[in-house]
Amino acid sequence: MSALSVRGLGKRFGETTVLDGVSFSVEPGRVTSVIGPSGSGKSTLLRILTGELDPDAGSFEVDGAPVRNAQRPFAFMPQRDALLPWRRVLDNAALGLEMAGVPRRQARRRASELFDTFGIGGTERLWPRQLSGGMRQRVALLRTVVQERTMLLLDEPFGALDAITREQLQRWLLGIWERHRWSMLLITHDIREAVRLSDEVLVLSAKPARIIGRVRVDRAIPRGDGFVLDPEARRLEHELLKLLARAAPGPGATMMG
Amino acid sequence: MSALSVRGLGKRFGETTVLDGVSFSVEPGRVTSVIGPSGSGKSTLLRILTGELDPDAGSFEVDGAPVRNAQRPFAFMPQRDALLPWRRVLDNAALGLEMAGVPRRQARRRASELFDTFGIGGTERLWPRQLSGGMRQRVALLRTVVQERTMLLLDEPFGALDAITREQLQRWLLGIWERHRWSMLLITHDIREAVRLSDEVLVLSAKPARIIGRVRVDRAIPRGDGFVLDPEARRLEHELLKLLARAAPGPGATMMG
Amino acid sequence: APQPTPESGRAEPTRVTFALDWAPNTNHTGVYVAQELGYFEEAGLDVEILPYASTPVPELVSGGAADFGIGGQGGVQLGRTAGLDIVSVYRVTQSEVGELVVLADRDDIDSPADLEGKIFGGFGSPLYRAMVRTMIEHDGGRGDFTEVVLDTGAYEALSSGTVDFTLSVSTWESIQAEIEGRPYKSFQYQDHGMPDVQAVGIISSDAYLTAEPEVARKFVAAVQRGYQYAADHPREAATLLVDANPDTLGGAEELVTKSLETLAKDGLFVADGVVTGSADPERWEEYGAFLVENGILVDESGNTVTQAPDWADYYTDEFLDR
Amino acid sequence: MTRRLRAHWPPVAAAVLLLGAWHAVAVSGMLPATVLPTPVRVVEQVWLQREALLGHALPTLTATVLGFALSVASAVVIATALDFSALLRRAVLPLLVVSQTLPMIALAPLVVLWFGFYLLPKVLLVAFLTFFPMTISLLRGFAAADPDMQALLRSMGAGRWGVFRHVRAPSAAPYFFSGLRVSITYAVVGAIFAEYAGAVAGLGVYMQSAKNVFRTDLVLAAVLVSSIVTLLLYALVVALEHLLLPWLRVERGLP
Amino acid sequence: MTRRLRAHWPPVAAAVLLLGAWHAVAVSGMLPATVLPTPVRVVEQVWLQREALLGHALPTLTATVLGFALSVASAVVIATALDFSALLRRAVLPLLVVSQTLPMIALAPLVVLWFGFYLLPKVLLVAFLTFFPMTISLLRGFAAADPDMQALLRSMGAGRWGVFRHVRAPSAAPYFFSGLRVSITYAVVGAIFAEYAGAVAGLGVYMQSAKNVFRTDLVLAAVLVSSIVTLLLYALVVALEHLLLPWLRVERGLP
Ligand SMILES: Nc1ncnc2c1ncn2[C@@H]1O[C@H](COP(=O)(O)OP(=O)(O)OP(=O)(O)O)[C@@H](O)[C@H]1O
Ligand SMILES: Nc1ncnc2c1ncn2[C@@H]1O[C@H](COP(=O)(O)OP(=O)(O)OP(=O)(O)O)[C@@H](O)[C@H]1O
Ligand SMILES: O=C([O-])O
Ligand SMILES: [Mg+2]
Ligand SMILES: [Mg+2]
Repeated sequence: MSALSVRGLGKRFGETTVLDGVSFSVEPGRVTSVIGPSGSGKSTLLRILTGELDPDAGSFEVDGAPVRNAQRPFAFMPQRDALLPWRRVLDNAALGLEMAGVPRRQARRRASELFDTFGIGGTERLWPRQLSGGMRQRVALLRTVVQERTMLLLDEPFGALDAITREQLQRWLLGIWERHRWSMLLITHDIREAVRLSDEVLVLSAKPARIIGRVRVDRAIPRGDGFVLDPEARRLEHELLKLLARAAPGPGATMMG
Repeated sequence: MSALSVRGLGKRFGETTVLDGVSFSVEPGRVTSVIGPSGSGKSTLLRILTGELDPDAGSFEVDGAPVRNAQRPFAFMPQRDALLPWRRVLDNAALGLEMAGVPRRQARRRASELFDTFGIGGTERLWPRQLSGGMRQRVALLRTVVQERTMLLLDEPFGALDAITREQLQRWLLGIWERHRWSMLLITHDIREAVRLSDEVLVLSAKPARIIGRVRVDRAIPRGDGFVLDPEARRLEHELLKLLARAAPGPGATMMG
Repeated sequence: APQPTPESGRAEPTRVTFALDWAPNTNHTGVYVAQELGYFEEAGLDVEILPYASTPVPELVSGGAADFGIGGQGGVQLGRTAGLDIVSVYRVTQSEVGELVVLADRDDIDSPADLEGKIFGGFGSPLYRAMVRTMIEHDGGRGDFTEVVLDTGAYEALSSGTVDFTLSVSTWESIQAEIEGRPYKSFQYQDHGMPDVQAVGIISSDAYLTAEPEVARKFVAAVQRGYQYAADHPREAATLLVDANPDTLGGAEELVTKSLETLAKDGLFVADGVVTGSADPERWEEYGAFLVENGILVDESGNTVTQAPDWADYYTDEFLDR
Repeated sequence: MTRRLRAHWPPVAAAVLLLGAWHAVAVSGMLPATVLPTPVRVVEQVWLQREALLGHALPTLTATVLGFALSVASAVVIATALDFSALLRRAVLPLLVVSQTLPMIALAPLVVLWFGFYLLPKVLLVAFLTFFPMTISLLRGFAAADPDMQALLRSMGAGRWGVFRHVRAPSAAPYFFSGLRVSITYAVVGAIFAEYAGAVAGLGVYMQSAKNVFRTDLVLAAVLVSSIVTLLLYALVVALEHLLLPWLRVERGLP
Repeated sequence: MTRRLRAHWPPVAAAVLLLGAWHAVAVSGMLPATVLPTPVRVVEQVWLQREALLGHALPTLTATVLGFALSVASAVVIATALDFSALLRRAVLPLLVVSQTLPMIALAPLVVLWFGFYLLPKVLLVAFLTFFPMTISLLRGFAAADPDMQALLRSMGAGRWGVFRHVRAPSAAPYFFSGLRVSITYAVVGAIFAEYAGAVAGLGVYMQSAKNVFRTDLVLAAVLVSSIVTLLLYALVVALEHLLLPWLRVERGLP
């Protein structure tokens, strides 16, 4: 039984079809990444899974059953961080736990334990507006993973981070995945990141988005220190880049202006 | 005479020192990139240059003279896109031109000519909230470059883009730079991007930020098709990565969780 | 409901509420005198004087929010016909106290006929409109004029010349105008075709009077004593009235005294040959006829009344001390 | 059920419920008919007195509309001026607050004395009684503008006026319309109030006359007319907002 | 100049200017002293009548504070209920608008008939006259909530109440306070208005009595007292906002 199985999802906004029959599944304890051109419908896909949007076609099941609202077992990290301006950074980070019924004190304590790991120690009492873009993103990620849900939906979790911080957080995520074996659906625009973190990478085409490629990544590939030099990983990256180039919309040709 | 010369800039927020004596200059028609750990003060630096923040120490000159407000010759792209929700996408893209006194019709026409190049053709009449994250970023970039100012200040212009779109826009930017020879100050968290687009790359340390490294990038290095395979470019990337690792703040060691 | 009052007066006094029609003024003197000199207390009554409310007193009394209240003849005739449960139990003034006034220096106005086409600083009442029209017609005019509804601002409007005439209480505003050295020129309604009226009075409701005839008798008698005292001792009564209302009347001693002297001597509080506070059936008939003729009266269902009701139902002397 | 019907039944149902309750109280005998007539009777009177009511509604409507136009204009001008100068704001805002604390019931007669009985004092009073919610809302809305957007505009060489026009003013729009809804609701009441203080015609004059002869049914007939007028004006404001701020629905994730 | 002085001189200067103008008109003879006394005389009277004024100010203040508390509570409850149910909103909002269109000057008498002369009718009238700006502001503020944040909360398993509490309500806070500023300004005026309709004590009663004996100076003395009371309450609201919404200043890029 899949942790998540999506069948024939379709979504239109007015005249524009954004998703056009997207089907895939995420096996329990596995990581699936979605890459695709900007504007293809990746975030829309997640917004359907979280119940924010209703699909125009298709359906999906979690652990083999359709979900009812308020019962979704996801922890979701939106692309724009959606930090609440009226909560201090620590309270933002603890929000998911609080919503899950964890008492406030305890939620804050659990969230605060991760602040140093995420490189944002010392910002607990600041307001979100006082953080840099990358710091906001890290708070949003922290808020998501600290919930310890069995399935994570992450929309470009490392998009605003420098290479070093990104590397550190990727490794941290790999480590925590090793321990908890959460299922994950990860949206990213970084091919290398997709390969490194996933068991499977899906490639979406440009709008209207269909899945135009699936690449399995063997768990045997080293994800830690050896990753950058692994030839199989490089091969997969190259394959994905080609798929992505095919996925891209037309006007690229006119771009050399 | 430098296009921009910054001397000993310092900035504090309350107790925290963010910038601590930052000095550098951008030569006319040259591109300088700034990389550094997330939260080090890169955006703060730009916010001082645009006059949004006042520095606590130091000063800067443009074309050899101190600037007075409202006279800055910059076109600025902020990290969070700052699209105006009450303007349609096209009107957002034309905003900078309008502010510079270009008649509305003409401003819209000039902006609209770039929409296809930026891969956002067809979104002109949408509202910003109807765009994807990467599309918003492209509108913000378009809004900036269409102004054709002699100096561009770009805060992570490609952060939310997929590999292909990013590649396309980088090439487009290189092309337009070839033609106009604008001066540019570019903030990025992508080391490869920094090397590819710049004449010089500055590395900021973690907060309190100082410049802990400068790397010159020879114009002889191919920036187009040959770039990915150029060994000198790879060497510079490696050097920058090492500098960045040194710049990173402490807690990285505890991150392997 | 009020407690029956034991004759001894030692037990709890009976509570009675009395509603004023306006801020305390000399029309209310008898009630305050009765209060200050202990007439109510002697009668075993604990009277609470309710201040002016924008709610018309007839509605307060009819609705049971007050047991008694100030209410003149015209109001009773209009209100009871319209279905309000009110009845006149005491007449404070035996005749009209209102008058039509213009500024004394208006040489162009010598009689109500000269008011033709002029501006009336009015109160939004069809009764007053009919009155003004009657006066102008009586003096040979057509009765055309413009009414501006000004309510309390009418006197300022008159003195600043923005209206040409208004209606004034001869024992209050007119005296104030004199004190301020800008006296009015006045026209008495009765001199210009209007029937006389017992302008100020006290009302209660059939419901209350049926339930508490004894309390009513004591209350009306005490009030009657109060007004009699005021008629006999206007200066002392003035002092009592001011003392009872230091916040509002303190500083207006001259106005109050002059007003009370007028009310005492001009046959207003008391008149020769009649029991103080009694009703004058003739005035009720004549004024009632005027109301019917001018189509001012409406019945409970809002239809204009064309046939005069039996006015004797509208007032009673039953509670007076004869 | 047609869509139109579906959209309209809740307010209609609520209104019917309320009228039913009113009717029940009116016929219960708790209050005499002179104090509380039945709704049927009131509607009847609106029809019977339609000419008089129309004749009195027109001056009230004129005063309302002119006064409100003046009010909106003043609110915009004042709030803009105060937004531009912190000094002015500190100096004038307390005075504006004080101005709203003046009990008009005591001062309205003076206004009438100064400006006569016709249109002018009514217009002024309506403007005076309604400009405040809009001014406060506008000031709050200006202040709610995103600092990032303002910084962007300044970086483009926009002066204070440019920033105001392109960021602060649009940011204030939703606030402004919330003030507008409150104000338009007060405008008709304000005009009627002004008529109580001094007027030759208008619903306020009509109410006062009716009240003086204990015709509560006519008072309520005039109240009914004034309510309908206000509701129409309110609906106009809502429609205007829809028309002028198309982006707001998108911002809020509405279809 | 000390900082405190610098912060306070603009309103003081403006007030002085205004008082100067008033004085000039008063002594010019344009209006008789009975219609417009000098400010000095009014202040003098405030001092001379301080006991009476205090005695009348207390009931007014009590009615204001209680009525306003009721008003805030009703506004919050009503707006919350309407936010939760679109059906209710469509049904009830027009009625609320209608309720505000009822000219209280015509209906206040009923309130006195039903609730008597003491505290209750005043409290009810104050609440009735002031709850509307807050209700409208709250509704607008709820609607202004960011859809992304709401979606996030829902994704966390928050129900409608959780989303309301953690996103919609805080989003409405700045709107609410703008409604609050308007409402508190109307509260004292509302209490005085209620006293005109019927009360045993209060500044409204005092004004009416003073007017009856042609003492404009005393009327204005009472007006002055009521203005000061309102200003203090307004300042309290501003301070409260500062205290309760610390994040707002940060959001707006203020130090
Ligand atoms: N208004 C403020 N108050 C307090 N601290 C602030 C404020 N604005 C920024 N900071 C702090 O200044 C530091 C630098 O922020 P800045 O946005 O310049 O970082 P950055 O280098 O651009 O990071 P990123 O790569 O994540 O965008 C951060 O630690 C941030 O918390
Ligand atoms: N409310 C809306 N109305 C109309 N179009 C919309 C709306 N929301 C999204 N879209 C469109 O749907 C498409 C997909 O958007 P989505 O955010 O899913 O893209 P994405 O794949 O996440 O892109 P990115 O990588 O840039 O984040 C875009 O073309 C966008 O313009
Ligand atoms: O102030 C009024 O409600 O008329
Ligand atoms: Mg996206
Ligand atoms: Mg930054």
